[in-house]
Amino acid sequence: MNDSSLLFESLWLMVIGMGIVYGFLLLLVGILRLMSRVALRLAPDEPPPAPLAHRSIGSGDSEDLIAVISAAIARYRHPR
Amino acid sequence: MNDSSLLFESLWLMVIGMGIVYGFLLLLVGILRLMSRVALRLAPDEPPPAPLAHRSIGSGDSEDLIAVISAAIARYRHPR
Amino acid sequence: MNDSSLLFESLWLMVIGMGIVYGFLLLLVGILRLMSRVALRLAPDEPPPAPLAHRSIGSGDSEDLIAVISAAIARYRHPR
Amino acid sequence: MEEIDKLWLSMGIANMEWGQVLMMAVGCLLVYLALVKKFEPLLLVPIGFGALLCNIPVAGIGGPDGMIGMIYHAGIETGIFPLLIFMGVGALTDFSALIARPSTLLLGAAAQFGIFGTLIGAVALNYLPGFDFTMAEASSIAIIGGADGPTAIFLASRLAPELLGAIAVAAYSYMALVPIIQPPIMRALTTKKERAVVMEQMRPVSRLERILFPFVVLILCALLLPSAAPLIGMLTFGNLLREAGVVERLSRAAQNEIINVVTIMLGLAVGSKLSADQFLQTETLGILVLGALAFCMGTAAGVIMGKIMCYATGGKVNPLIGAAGVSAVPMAARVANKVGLEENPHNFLLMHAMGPNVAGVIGSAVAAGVLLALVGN
Amino acid sequence: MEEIDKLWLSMGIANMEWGQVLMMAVGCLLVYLALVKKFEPLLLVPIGFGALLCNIPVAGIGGPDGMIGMIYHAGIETGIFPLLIFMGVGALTDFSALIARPSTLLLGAAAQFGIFGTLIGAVALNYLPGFDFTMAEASSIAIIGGADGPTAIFLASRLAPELLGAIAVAAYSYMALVPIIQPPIMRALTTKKERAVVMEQMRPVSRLERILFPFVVLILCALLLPSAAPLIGMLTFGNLLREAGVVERLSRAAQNEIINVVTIMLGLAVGSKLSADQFLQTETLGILVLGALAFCMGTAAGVIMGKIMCYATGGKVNPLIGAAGVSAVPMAARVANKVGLEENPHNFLLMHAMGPNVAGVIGSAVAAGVLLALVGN
Amino acid sequence: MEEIDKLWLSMGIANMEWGQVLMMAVGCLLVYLALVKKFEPLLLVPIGFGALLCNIPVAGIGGPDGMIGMIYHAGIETGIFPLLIFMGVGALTDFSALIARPSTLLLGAAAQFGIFGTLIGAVALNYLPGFDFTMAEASSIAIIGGADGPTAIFLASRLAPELLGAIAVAAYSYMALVPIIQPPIMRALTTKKERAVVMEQMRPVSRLERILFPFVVLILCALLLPSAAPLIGMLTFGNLLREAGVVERLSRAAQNEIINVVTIMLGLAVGSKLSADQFLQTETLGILVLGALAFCMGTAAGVIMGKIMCYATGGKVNPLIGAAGVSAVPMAARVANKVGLEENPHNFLLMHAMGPNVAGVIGSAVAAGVLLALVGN
Ligand code: NA
Ligand code: NA
Ligand code: NA
Repeated sequence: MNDSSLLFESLWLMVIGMGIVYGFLLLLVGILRLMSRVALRLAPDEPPPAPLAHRSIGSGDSEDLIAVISAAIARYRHPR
Repeated sequence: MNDSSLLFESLWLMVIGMGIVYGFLLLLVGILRLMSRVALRLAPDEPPPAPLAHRSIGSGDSEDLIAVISAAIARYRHPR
Repeated sequence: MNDSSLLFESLWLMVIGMGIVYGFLLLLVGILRLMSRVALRLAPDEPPPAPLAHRSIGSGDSEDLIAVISAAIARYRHPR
Repeated sequence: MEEIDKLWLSMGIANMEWGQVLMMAVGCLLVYLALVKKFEPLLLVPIGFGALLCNIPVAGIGGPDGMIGMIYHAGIETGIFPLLIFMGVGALTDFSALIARPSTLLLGAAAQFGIFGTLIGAVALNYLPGFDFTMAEASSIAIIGGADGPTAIFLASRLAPELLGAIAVAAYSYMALVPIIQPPIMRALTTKKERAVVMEQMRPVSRLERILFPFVVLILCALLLPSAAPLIGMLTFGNLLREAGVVERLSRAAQNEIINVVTIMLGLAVGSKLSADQFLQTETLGILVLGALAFCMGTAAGVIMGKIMCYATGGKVNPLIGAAGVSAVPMAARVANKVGLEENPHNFLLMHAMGPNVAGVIGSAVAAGVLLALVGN
Repeated sequence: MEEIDKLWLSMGIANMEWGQVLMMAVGCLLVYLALVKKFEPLLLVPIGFGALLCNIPVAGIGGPDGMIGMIYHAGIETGIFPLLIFMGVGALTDFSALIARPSTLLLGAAAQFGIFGTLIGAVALNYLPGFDFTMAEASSIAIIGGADGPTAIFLASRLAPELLGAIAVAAYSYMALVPIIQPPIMRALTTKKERAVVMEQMRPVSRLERILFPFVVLILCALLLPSAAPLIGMLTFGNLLREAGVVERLSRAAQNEIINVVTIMLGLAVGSKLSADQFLQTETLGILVLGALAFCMGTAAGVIMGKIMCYATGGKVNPLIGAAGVSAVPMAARVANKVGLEENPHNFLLMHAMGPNVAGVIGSAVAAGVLLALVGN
Repeated sequence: MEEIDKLWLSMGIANMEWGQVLMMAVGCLLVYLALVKKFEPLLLVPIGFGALLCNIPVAGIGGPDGMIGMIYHAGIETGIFPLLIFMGVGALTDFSALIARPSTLLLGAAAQFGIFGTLIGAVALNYLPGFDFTMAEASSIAIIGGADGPTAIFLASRLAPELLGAIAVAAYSYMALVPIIQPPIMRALTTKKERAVVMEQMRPVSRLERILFPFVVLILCALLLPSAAPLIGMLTFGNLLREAGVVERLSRAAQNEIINVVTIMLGLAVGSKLSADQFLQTETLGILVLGALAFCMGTAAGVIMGKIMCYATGGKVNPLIGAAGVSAVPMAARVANKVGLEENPHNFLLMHAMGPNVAGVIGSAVAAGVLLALVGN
């Protein structure tokens, strides 16, 4: 590859590259805004450690675990 | 190996396995009792750090080391 | 190699070896004395952290870096 | 335009497979359980995140040239990581309660019924369609009943690496569920009077006994069951560093630096085994069910052995401490204490339950040694 | 006498080459810059001393059987060291400022012009005699503009290991020179009024947001740009350990033990690439010049993007914080703060500049992913 | 019943060899010496326990697939562990006393007679039946006289790995015995008046000198004796981290995390060389006797050099500090101090003895370099 085709390719890379960087980060801006909105709805008053600090293992957790994983396996093995 | 011979083998493994686990730990119970009796005789008053804390290198240690290792080598090379 | 030539060689090794050890460390004595003299001239009053603690990046550092490395590259590529 | 094509082909969405999406969800679920439900977070956070990372398409982070794949190869295939964690466990564990009352070892022995009973269960599952466990696989599943993470990972990495992910997840999940699984079984198998038994205070244990203990255990293991020697050896080595008193630097390194760093690496590496191919199989459901069974059987066997000892000693042993024989240190001992307090709010069983609890660690390692000796090639 | 001959031939002075002497001097210069000028001492002390060690004749410390050569092979060729450092960076970084004001990500995006502009510059240099960069080499040089050491080392070790030494030295040197390189550019491109803009206080960020953040970033990366997933993955994993709150032990290990030990090893190993053959080339001068250019372009692009955002928001954004988009955490944010204080001694921009600053880390990793996907084999 | 057979054949007692029992006893003896007699416990506890583990039959913990065997392969065969420990030693050592009075280097030089004298002794032993040391083996044995563990392990792993176990055990045992071996020799060779010499206070050493010191030593080593460069290089690198003042994180990592973790691994790995085949040989007795001889000769040579310097300086040097030239830091310096105090209870020689003490470390590394250059392939 000679120098000028390299130069052309590097210009092209810049266009694509900055496009992806901007595209990626713009998308991230949007998703982060969404995330914050959802998070504030889920934990509105924000007593920060509250939903996590007190050990609240309901008696159904064990079944939950199996139920969720079973569903995942079922979908995987019979995707349609 | 078909399923029922596997099942038989696993029953057999349980018998042997639990046998060894119990045997091992029963033996350990006995040896630990013996150990405690010996330890309490060796260090009866138990001023815990005493036998270990004060640096008591007798002048014969160097010879001790060689004597003990020599004996081991001798036994190894001429076992009978 | 038989035992006596080994013995001769080990005597020889001792002469050379101790010669190098002494030579090396004697040289080091001299160089360390020189180093101390130079160091005390460079930092005579020895307010120990002074020459190093205050961040003194002159504006020419970047050019310094390139200048010094350029000189090194030049010498390497055209040694004479 | 060729670049655009190349770029599109390098994107995740162009290569994402259905199973990868599901496994990334499983990874997130594990982190969720760890953070919100406090399921063994030290292990399940790295395992879950490792699963997330290793199921990213194209990147190949868990593959032979990826970082986590290389960590798996160096640390788990060799067995080094679980052994280093066992060293740390030894350095963190005080065996005094066991030395003061060696008979509690029998409670730790009984709880290993959880392992061997599950072995039969796993083999029996083969009668169902979709299950076809070999003896090595059944043994690896059974070790979940040991309620001891490093032992389970060590054994599974030797006998059935393809099941390692599911086994590790089941082992740590059920260890976290011990406060839910055990109490009903304990209450069902004991009478009110048995649960109220107050045990007499333990004698103090001398420093010399604590120093001799690792040697006694290791030498017995060397004589009888050398296949358990790597596990027992590192456990007792860590414990000797702890009790020696003159190697504080090394003891601290084993308890902190080494165990923390290795836990991160081990977790990520175990996560790399949570791939759709290996995890999203009917077998995994079997493993999860059998794992629960294993904990129940181990608990029941421990409590029953506790009842036998209670009877044999004329009521000096509270059968509840038998449940602590499954290991799951120190959770199971705390559960025994809590159930005991329900009956008599002044009866603290914690220290008494620590004996069977640490005995369970030794018992599981012994059981692992038996399986390695008889089932391993 | 044969011994004397053997001895003489084993001496350094009998084998010393001209280039080795120069490279030992370069090693000493790097340590000097690190100690006296405080140029990123944590990296440049080991790099400089590594160069000194690896250029000692005969000893072969950097060779395939030498200690540092083996460390290079195990840690840099595999990419593990920069990834572990990135995990530590994640565990040390608070992304709150970015979560509170996601739009600052655009400043981090703009600053990546430094990377792609430098790519064109490197290719353009090929018109001069003595330069013959391939696309892979030009990309590795361009990543200096990311102002992020581990990213630069990770990319260079993959695309152009022969340039790794010069690239790492340039990256860390210019990161240290950020307080000198940036202010003139920032002042030239902004008006007095723009520099005096006072930004409004940021909202507090909830714990849930901080925990979700790593997942959001990683999953987006997995979907769109899996080639960046190793870097982004370890960064977000470290950050999750930090924010989880339940894995303090692991978070501390990532922030201290792992990052400190790996920094020593990584520095020594990078130093081993400072050999005369590879470093004392005209290309190195090109790399140094391009590196300076990269920082200038990144800074300028960030500031210009800041001006655009200032205009778009009706003057709510101080354009100076755009300069922090080049990363060089936390140096560049401090520079933005300092230049802002010159205009208005009560206007503290530090927290506002942290957003683009950490956004720059993500932006550079994304850019590295693009280069890996398009230029890598 | 086949299982029972398989089980019996997997038991330790069915496979235990006579030599393994003896070596397990030797391992216990080493731990006993470490714990009760306080013989260098940081090394002898892991070495002794490693010997115990590696002599367990069947388990193969020290074999090529065993954990400790793999650690040996990765850390000792490569030389990395002793070098990392040397880095830690450098980070822990204050060379001020040596910089203030460089002439004490000559005391460190003289003490290396212990190495070369022992070399002759080892070769002379070949005249006895049962001994047949090659030059490489004799050199490895001789290095015990350097009284420096990592140097001895580094050299032995290169020249005579089959003797490594015995050499490491002898080196650390005699280092622990320094308080017993040295005083009689010191008293026999000095007059009452010499032992009472009060030395003048040392000048303070500037920070610049302490920073330049590692470079001076390393560059001299690079010019003259590159075969010693790995050892001297890591020692001076560690010392630079210590004195730099701007890399506290790295200095702490070298002084704590790295040295502690590596000490555990190195000890276990050295222990794996304590096998019956390699240790229970007549040669081992020779090594133990020669090791004692080496320490005696080194001490004597150091004291005699001290007398010469005392005479040359008109009585300004107390010859007792010459004994500290054997290294065994800081034990030998404390011994010199103690013997001095016996004569004059107000004459504290400790700081004065630190100069020759650390000089001995450099001297031994130089001597190791000579042996590697002339005897190594
Ligand atoms: Na257990
Ligand atoms: Na950046
Ligand atoms: Na020495």
